[in-house]
Amino acid sequence: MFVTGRIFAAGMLVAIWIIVLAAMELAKKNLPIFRKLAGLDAIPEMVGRAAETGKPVHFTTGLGELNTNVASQLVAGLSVLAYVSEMCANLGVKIIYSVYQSQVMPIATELMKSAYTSAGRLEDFDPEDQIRFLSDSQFAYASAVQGIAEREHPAANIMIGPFYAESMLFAETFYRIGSIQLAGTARGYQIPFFAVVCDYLLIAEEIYAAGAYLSKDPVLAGSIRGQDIGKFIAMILMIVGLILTALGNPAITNLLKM
Amino acid sequence: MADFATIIQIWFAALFTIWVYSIAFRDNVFFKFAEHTFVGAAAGHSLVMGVNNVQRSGWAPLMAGNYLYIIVFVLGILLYTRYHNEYFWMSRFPLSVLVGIGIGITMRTTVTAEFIAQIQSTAGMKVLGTDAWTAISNLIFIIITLAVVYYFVFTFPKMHGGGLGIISIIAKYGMMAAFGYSFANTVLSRFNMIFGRLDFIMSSWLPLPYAMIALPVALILLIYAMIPAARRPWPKTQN
Amino acid sequence: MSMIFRRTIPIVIVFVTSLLLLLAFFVTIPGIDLKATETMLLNWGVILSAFCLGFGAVNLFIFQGRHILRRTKGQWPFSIWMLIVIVVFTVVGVLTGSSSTEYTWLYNSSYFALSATVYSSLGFYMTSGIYRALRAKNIESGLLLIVGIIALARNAPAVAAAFPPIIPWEAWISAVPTTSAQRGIMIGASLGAIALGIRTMIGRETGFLGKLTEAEKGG
Amino acid sequence: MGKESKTIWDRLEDIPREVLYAILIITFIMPMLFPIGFPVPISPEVQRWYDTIDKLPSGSVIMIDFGYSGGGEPELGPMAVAVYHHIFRKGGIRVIAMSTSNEGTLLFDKVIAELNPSQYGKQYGVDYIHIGYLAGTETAMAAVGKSIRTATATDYKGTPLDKYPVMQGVDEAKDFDLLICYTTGGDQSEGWVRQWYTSYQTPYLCCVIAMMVPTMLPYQKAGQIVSLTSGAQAGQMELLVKMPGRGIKSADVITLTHLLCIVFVVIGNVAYFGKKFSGGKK
Repeated sequence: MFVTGRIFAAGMLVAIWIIVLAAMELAKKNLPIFRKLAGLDAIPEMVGRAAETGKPVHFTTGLGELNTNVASQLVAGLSVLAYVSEMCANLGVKIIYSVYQSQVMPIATELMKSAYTSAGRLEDFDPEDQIRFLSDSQFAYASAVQGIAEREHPAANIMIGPFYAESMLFAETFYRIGSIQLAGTARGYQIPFFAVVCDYLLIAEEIYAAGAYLSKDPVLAGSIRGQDIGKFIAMILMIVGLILTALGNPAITNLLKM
Repeated sequence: MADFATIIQIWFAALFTIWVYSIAFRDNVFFKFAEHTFVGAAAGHSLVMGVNNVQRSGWAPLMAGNYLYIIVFVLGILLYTRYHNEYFWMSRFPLSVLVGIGIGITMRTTVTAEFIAQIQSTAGMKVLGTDAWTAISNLIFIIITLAVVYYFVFTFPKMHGGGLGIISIIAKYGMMAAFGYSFANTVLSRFNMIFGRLDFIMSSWLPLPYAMIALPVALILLIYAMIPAARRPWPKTQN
Repeated sequence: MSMIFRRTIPIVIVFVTSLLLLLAFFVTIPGIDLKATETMLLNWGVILSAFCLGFGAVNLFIFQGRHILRRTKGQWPFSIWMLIVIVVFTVVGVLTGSSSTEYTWLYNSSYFALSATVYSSLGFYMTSGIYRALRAKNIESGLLLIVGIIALARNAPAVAAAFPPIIPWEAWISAVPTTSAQRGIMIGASLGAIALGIRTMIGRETGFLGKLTEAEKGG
Repeated sequence: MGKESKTIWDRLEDIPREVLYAILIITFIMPMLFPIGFPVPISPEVQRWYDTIDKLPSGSVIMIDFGYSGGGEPELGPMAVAVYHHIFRKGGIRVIAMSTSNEGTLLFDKVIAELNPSQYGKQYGVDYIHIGYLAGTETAMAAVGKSIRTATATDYKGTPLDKYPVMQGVDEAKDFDLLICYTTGGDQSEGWVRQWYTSYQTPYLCCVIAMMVPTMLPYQKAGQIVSLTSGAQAGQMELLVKMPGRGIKSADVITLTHLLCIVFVVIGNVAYFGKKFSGGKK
C-alpha cells in the first residue's frame, strides 16, 4: 500500500526513472542534438586571441574529487578540457591545466595526449609543463593559480567544474591581468561571482550539457534528454495548474498533494 | 583579568588572524605556516569528532549487547583498505552502503521537496482576483520560473531558435537579477566575518599587555616576508 | 570471479540499499515492518560516515610524508609541522574528550581562529572585484549591477532606516525575480540529482568505486 | 600606448588592490573605535521568526541544529544566543540540540557561555541538552528523525541520554514541535527540508549566512520553511528580545563598509564610462 501524501511523488519518481532509462537506450542509437551554448561558442574566439597574442590559455577544473557528489561536474570540466586542448594544439597555442586532484593527473594526461595526437601535433605536447599538479589544499592551490596568472599572463582563462570559495579569487586575478574568461559551475553559491567578473558563462546545468555534448557519451547525453522531458512535465503541470487555479479549480494542486 | 591559558589562546588566535589576512596582499612564509596549521587542525579535528561519533553511535550499542554492530565495525575498517594497492577494492563494500543510503534518502525526498512542492507552489499562484500589484508580481514570477526551466532544456534545439529565443533572454535576465542579489548578500556575509575577526583583535587581543607593541612588530615582519627572496638581505631562499 | 566481487557486488549493494530506503518511504507492506531495518541502516550510515572522517588525516600523512622523505624544497618543514598539529589534536582530543577544557583551548586558539579568518579573507577579493569588475557593460550586467546596488544599500541597516522605500524594493527583488529564478534552477537541478541517482543505482555511474584496475576500465 | 596617453580614467581603474584593501580596513576600524549607533529596522522575516516561537504552547519541544562551522560564528553565534534568550525567557519549552557540523559542539559551548542560562534558572539536562555531533549530514538527520536513542547513546559529554529529564518522552521527529537550524552549509539547510519537513511536516525555522539566503528562497516561498533569516539579521533579533549584543554592534561597521562598496561601484563605473566616452580604448 502506498503511503498517503506520497503517492504522486512515488509515481513521479517511477515516471522519471522510465523516461531517463528509455532516453539513455535511445541515445545509444541516435545521439540527441544539443542547443547552442553561448559559453562554448566563445571558446574558438578565446583560443584565437591567445594565438594572436602568443600567450597561453589557462584551464582549471576547480576542487572536488572523482568519488564525491561533485564528480559529474569534474567529468564535464574534463570533457571541455579535451575539446580546448585539441583546438589549442591546432592553433599552436600553449594550454596550461592546473590540477588540484592528483587522481585526475593520469586522466588529464591521456585526454590531452589524444587531443594533441588527433591534431597531429604530439611533438608540441609537454605534459610536465602543461599539466601542473599544484596542491591538494584549497588555498595553496588558489595562490599557486594566482602565481601562474601573474607570471605567465594567459590570454584566456577557462574554469569549469566544482568551484568553492576560491572562485572569486581566480576570477578577480585573471580579470586584473586582462584574460578573457569563460567560467561554469553547478555550485549555486559561486555562480554569482563568475557572472559578475567573467566574460562568458555556463550557468549551472549548462556545464553538464556542455560535457555531454563534447564527450558524445550516450549515457550522459541520454540522461540529459530524459531530464529535459522531466522539465516539460514540470512546465505542463505548472501551466495547467495555473489555468485551473485561475478558474478556481484546485485539481492539479490536489493531485500533487496526493 | 583572564587566566594565563586564555591569554596564550588569544595571542595565538590573534597572530593566526593577522597571518591569514596577509595573503590578500601577497603570499609569504607566515601565511604558509598558518595555512599548514589550518589544514592539519581541520584533519585532526575531524578525526577526533569521528572517533567521538563512533564511540557514541556504534561502540555504546555494541557494548550494550547488540552484536549486529560488529558488522558495521568490520565495514568501517574495510573503508581503510582504499590505501592498500592490492586490496583497495574491499573498501567498495562499505562505500556502496554509504552511497546507497545517500541516494535512497535524497531521491525519495528530492522529488517532493525540490520538484513537486515547487511546481505546486507555482501552480497555486493567483493572477486573477487579487490587487493589481500582486497580480503583476505573480505574473513576473511565473514567467521567470517557466522561462528558467525552459532555458535549461538542452536537447531540443528548435525550441531556442527564431522568436522563441526571447524566452531564453527573459530567463537570462531573471537569473542575472538573482545573481546580483546573491552577490550583494555574499558581500554582507564576508564583511560580517571580517567584522568578527577584527572585533576579536580590537576587543580581546589589543587590550592585553604588550599587544599594542606586538601588532606593529608583526606587521613589519609580515611586510618583510612579502619581499621577494632575491631582493631581501636574508634569507635568500624562496619558500 | 574477481570482477563479481570488485564491481558487481558493490553495485548490487547500492541498488538494494537505496531501493530498501525508497520502499520504506513510499509503501507499507502488510506483515513486514521496514521501520526497524530502516532505522538501523540509517544509524549504520552515520557510523560509516564517522569512520570516513579519518580519511583527511591519513591522506595528509601519506602526501606530506612524501614531501618529508624527499625533503621538498621550501615545503618539508611545513609538512612536519602539519603532521605535528594533526598528532597533537588527535592525542588531546581522543584522550581528554572533544568537549574537555584542554581540547576547547586547542580548538579556539588555532582551528576556530583560522577557519573564521580564512573564509573572511575572501571579503578583500570581493572588494577589489566590486571596484574593477562590477560594470554595466550590457543589459545583463547592468541588471546585475542595479540589483546588486539596491541589495547592498538595503543590507546596510542605517541606509534602510534613513531611506525606508528601499525596504520594499529589496523585498520585491528577493521575493520575485530572485526566488523565481532560483526556483527554475532548483526544478532543473532536482531532475539532475534524480537522474544521477538512477544512473548510480543501475551501475552506469561508477565514480564512487574509486580507482579502477585495467580490467575494469574495459568493462 | 605611450605613458602620456594614460588618462585619469586609466589611473582610476588601475588603483593597486593594496590601496583598496587599506581603505576597506580603515572603514572597518573607524566605527569600531568611534561607534555611531545607527538605527536598525526590523524586517518581517525576523518578526515572523519571533512570533513563531512566541506562539509555541508550554510543553513544546524544539530541535536545534548547530550546523555551522567556525567561519559562520560571527553571524550565526549572536543569532543563536538571541533566540535562546527568547526561548528561555518564555519558559516551559525543552530545547534539544544536535550538530551536523563537526565544529557544532564547540560552538554550542560558546553560545551557552555567552548566554548564561542560569540567569533564567535553566539547567543543562533539565531544560536543554546537546546530543552531540553526528556524521553524514542528511543521513544523520534521517537517523535522528527515526530514533535519537538509536543514533546516539549519549549526549556530547558522554552521559547516557536517559539520565537527563529533558529527554523524557522524546525520541523521534514526531515528538518535536519546531525545528531550528543555524548553518553555513547548503547540505544542512536544504537537508532539513528534505529529511524533516518533507517526511514529518515539522515546522522549520532556518537561519543561514547571508550569502545562502537566495538559494533557500524557493523553499520559503513554497511554505517548506516558516521563516528564513540570515545571521546578519542577528541585530534585529537582539532588539526584539531586548538583549543587545554582538549582532547590533556590527550595524555601524556593516553600514559604512557597504556604503564604501557602493562608492567603489560608482567610481569604477564612472572610470569605465569615462574611458569609453573620452575615446580611450582598452
